[in-house]
Amino acid sequence: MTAKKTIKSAFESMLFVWGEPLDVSIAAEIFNISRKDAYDCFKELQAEYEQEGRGIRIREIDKTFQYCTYVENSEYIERLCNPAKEKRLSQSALEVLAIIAYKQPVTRGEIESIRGIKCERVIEGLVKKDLIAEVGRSAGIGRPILYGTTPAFLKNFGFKDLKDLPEIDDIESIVCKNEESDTLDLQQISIDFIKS
Amino acid sequence: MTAKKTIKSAFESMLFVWGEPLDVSIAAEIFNISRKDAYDCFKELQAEYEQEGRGIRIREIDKTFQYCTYVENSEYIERLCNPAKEKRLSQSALEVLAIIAYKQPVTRGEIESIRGIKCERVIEGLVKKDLIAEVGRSAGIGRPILYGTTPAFLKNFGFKDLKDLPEIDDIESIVCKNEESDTLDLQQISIDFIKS
Amino acid sequence: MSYKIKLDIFEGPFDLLVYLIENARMSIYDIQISEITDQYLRYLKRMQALDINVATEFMVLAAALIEIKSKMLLPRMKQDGGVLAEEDPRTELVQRILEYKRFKTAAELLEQQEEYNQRIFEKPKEDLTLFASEAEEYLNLDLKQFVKVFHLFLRKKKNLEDIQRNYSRVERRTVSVESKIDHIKSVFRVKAKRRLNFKELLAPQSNRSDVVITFVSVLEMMRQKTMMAKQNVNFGEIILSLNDNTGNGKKNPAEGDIVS
Repeated sequence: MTAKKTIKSAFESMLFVWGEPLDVSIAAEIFNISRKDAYDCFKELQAEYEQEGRGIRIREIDKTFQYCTYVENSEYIERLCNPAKEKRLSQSALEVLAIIAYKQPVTRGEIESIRGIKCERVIEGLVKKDLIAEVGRSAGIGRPILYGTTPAFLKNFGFKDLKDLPEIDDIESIVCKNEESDTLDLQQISIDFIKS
Repeated sequence: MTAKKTIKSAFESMLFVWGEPLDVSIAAEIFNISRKDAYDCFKELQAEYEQEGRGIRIREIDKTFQYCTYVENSEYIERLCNPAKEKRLSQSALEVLAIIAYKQPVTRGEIESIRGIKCERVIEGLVKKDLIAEVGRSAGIGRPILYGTTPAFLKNFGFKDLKDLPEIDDIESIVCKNEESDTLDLQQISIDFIKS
Repeated sequence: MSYKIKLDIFEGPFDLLVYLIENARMSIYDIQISEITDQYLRYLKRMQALDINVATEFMVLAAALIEIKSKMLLPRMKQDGGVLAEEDPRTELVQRILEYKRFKTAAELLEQQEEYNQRIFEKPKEDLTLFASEAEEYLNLDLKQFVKVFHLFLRKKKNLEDIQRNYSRVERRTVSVESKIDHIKSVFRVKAKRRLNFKELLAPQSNRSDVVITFVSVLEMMRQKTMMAKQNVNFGEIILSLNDNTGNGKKNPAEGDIVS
C-alpha cells in the first residue's frame, strides 16, 4: 500500500503532465486503489490549493480533475501575454507635461501663452495617456478647465509625490547663471536631480 | 503596492500558463517591482512546494523559473502516459560537453588537444541541439571560434547556473579510487566492441 | 564479412590508454611504459585484424608511446635549480592523462545528471490566444529627458521675458522726448547738414517704438518751431530742416504721415 502522501504527490505530477481533465478511475488504477480513495485524494488536494491561496487550482469536471489558474489572476496573465509596447512622448508633449507638472493647476490658455503656440491636441493626447487630468475649473472668464498631473505621471517617473519633482527654482537660477557665463551644462543638472 | 501574497499567487498562475522557463525580469515588470523582489517571491514559492512535498516543483534555470514534476514521481507519470524523452547524448558528446562546460569559453583546438581526437562533428551536433553555442572569437591565430554552454544546457542537466556544476577539482582522488576497483579484461572489450 | 565499426567504444586514444592503465592496475603516476605500449599496440592490431577503422589519432598516440619507451631506455638529465635531476619522459603524458581523466569524470557526472533530469517533466505552454489583446502602450519617460525639455522651455521663456523687458525700456524712453530732441539736433550737427531725410535720424536697426518717438520728437520740435518738415507726396520722404533758432516756422507737417 502506497502512502497517501506519495499518492497525492503523484496525482499532482500526473495532473500536471496530463493537462486535460484526468479521470479519477485512471488515476485509481495506477495505484490499484478504489475510485473513492482516489477521488478523496483529489478533493484533499483541491482544498489544500484553495486554503493556501495558490495561483493554480484543481477543478473538478464530472469525475475528472484538472489544473487551472486561479480566476482572479487573469489580469496578470493577460499582462504577461501582452507585453506593453514602449512609446515615447513627442517634444511638444513633454514640454506641455513639464509646464503642467510645475505650474499645476493650470489652464490651457496659460500653457499656450507660455509656449506661444496652441496645444489643444497635445493636451488631449496627454489626457488620453492618463498623464494629466482635469482637476477643476478656473474662476476666470469662461471658467476654463484646470489641468494637473495624475498618479500615473508620478509612477512613470518613479516620484513618490509632486514634491519629488526637481526643484524648479534651482533650474531658474542655474539658467540665469549659465546665461551670464554662457556655459550651459545640461548633463550636470540632470545628474543632480537623479541624485536628489 | 500589491500584496506579496497576490504577487506570489499571480506568479504561480503565470508559471503555469507560460510552461517554459519564465524570466524573473518579465515577472517583475508586470508588478513594477524590483527583480530582486520578484526573485525572492519565486524562491519562496519554490521552498513552499518542496516543504509541502508537492508533486510539482519550481526549478530555477539562469534567472528563470519553471514548473516541473517532482523527479521521484517519474515512475507514476510513465505508468500514466508515455512521456516523450530527449535522446540521450553519446559518450563523446558528453565528454566534449563536459570540457566546454568547465573550460568555457574554449576553442575546438583546446577540446581536441584534451581528448586527443578530432571533434568537429560532435561540436556540430551539440550546437544543433542548442546545448552549446559560439560565444565569440579567440584572440589566437586564425581567431578560432570560442564555444560556451547555453541556457538549454543548464535546463537539460538541471543546473541553476554554471556555478551549480559539480566540482571536478578533486578528481584525482576519484582516479585513485578507480585504480583499486576491478575492471573488465581485454577480452571483454573486444566483444562489446563488435556488438556495438 | 567485415565489420565497419568506428573505434568509438573508446572516446579517443586517451580513453583507450586510461582503460589499459586501469585494467593493468598500474598507477597513473608510475606507468610501466613498456608494458602499456605493447598492450596499446596489440589492441590496435586486433582492431585492424577485425577490419575496423582505427582513427589516425590512435596511431599518433602509439607513436608517442614508442617515443617515450625509447627515451626511458636512455634517461636524460636535466638542470633543475643547480641540481641534476633525471627527466622523466612520462611526465607530459601523465599530465595529459590526468586532464583527460578529469573531463571523463565530469562527463560521467553530466550523464548522471542528464539521466536524473530526464525523469523530470515540464508542461507545454498553454494556448494564450485567449488572453491576447491589443498590446498596452507604455511611456518610456526618463527624468533626464523630462528635465532637459523643461530646461529648454525655461530658456525659451527667459528669452521671451528678455524681449518683453526691452519693450518696457523703450517705453520709458518715449517719456523723454527732450532727450530725443537733443539727439536729433546732435545728428544734424554731426552730419553737418541743413537738411536731413527723416530716415537718417533713425539708427540702422530702429524698432517701431524708436521710429514713433523720433516722429513724436520731430512734431514737438515743429511745435516749438525749431524744425521744418516737408513732404512732397503722401508716404513720400519727409525732408527736415532745422531753423537756426530764429523761431519762424513756415510750414505745418502734412497730416497722415506714416513712417513704417
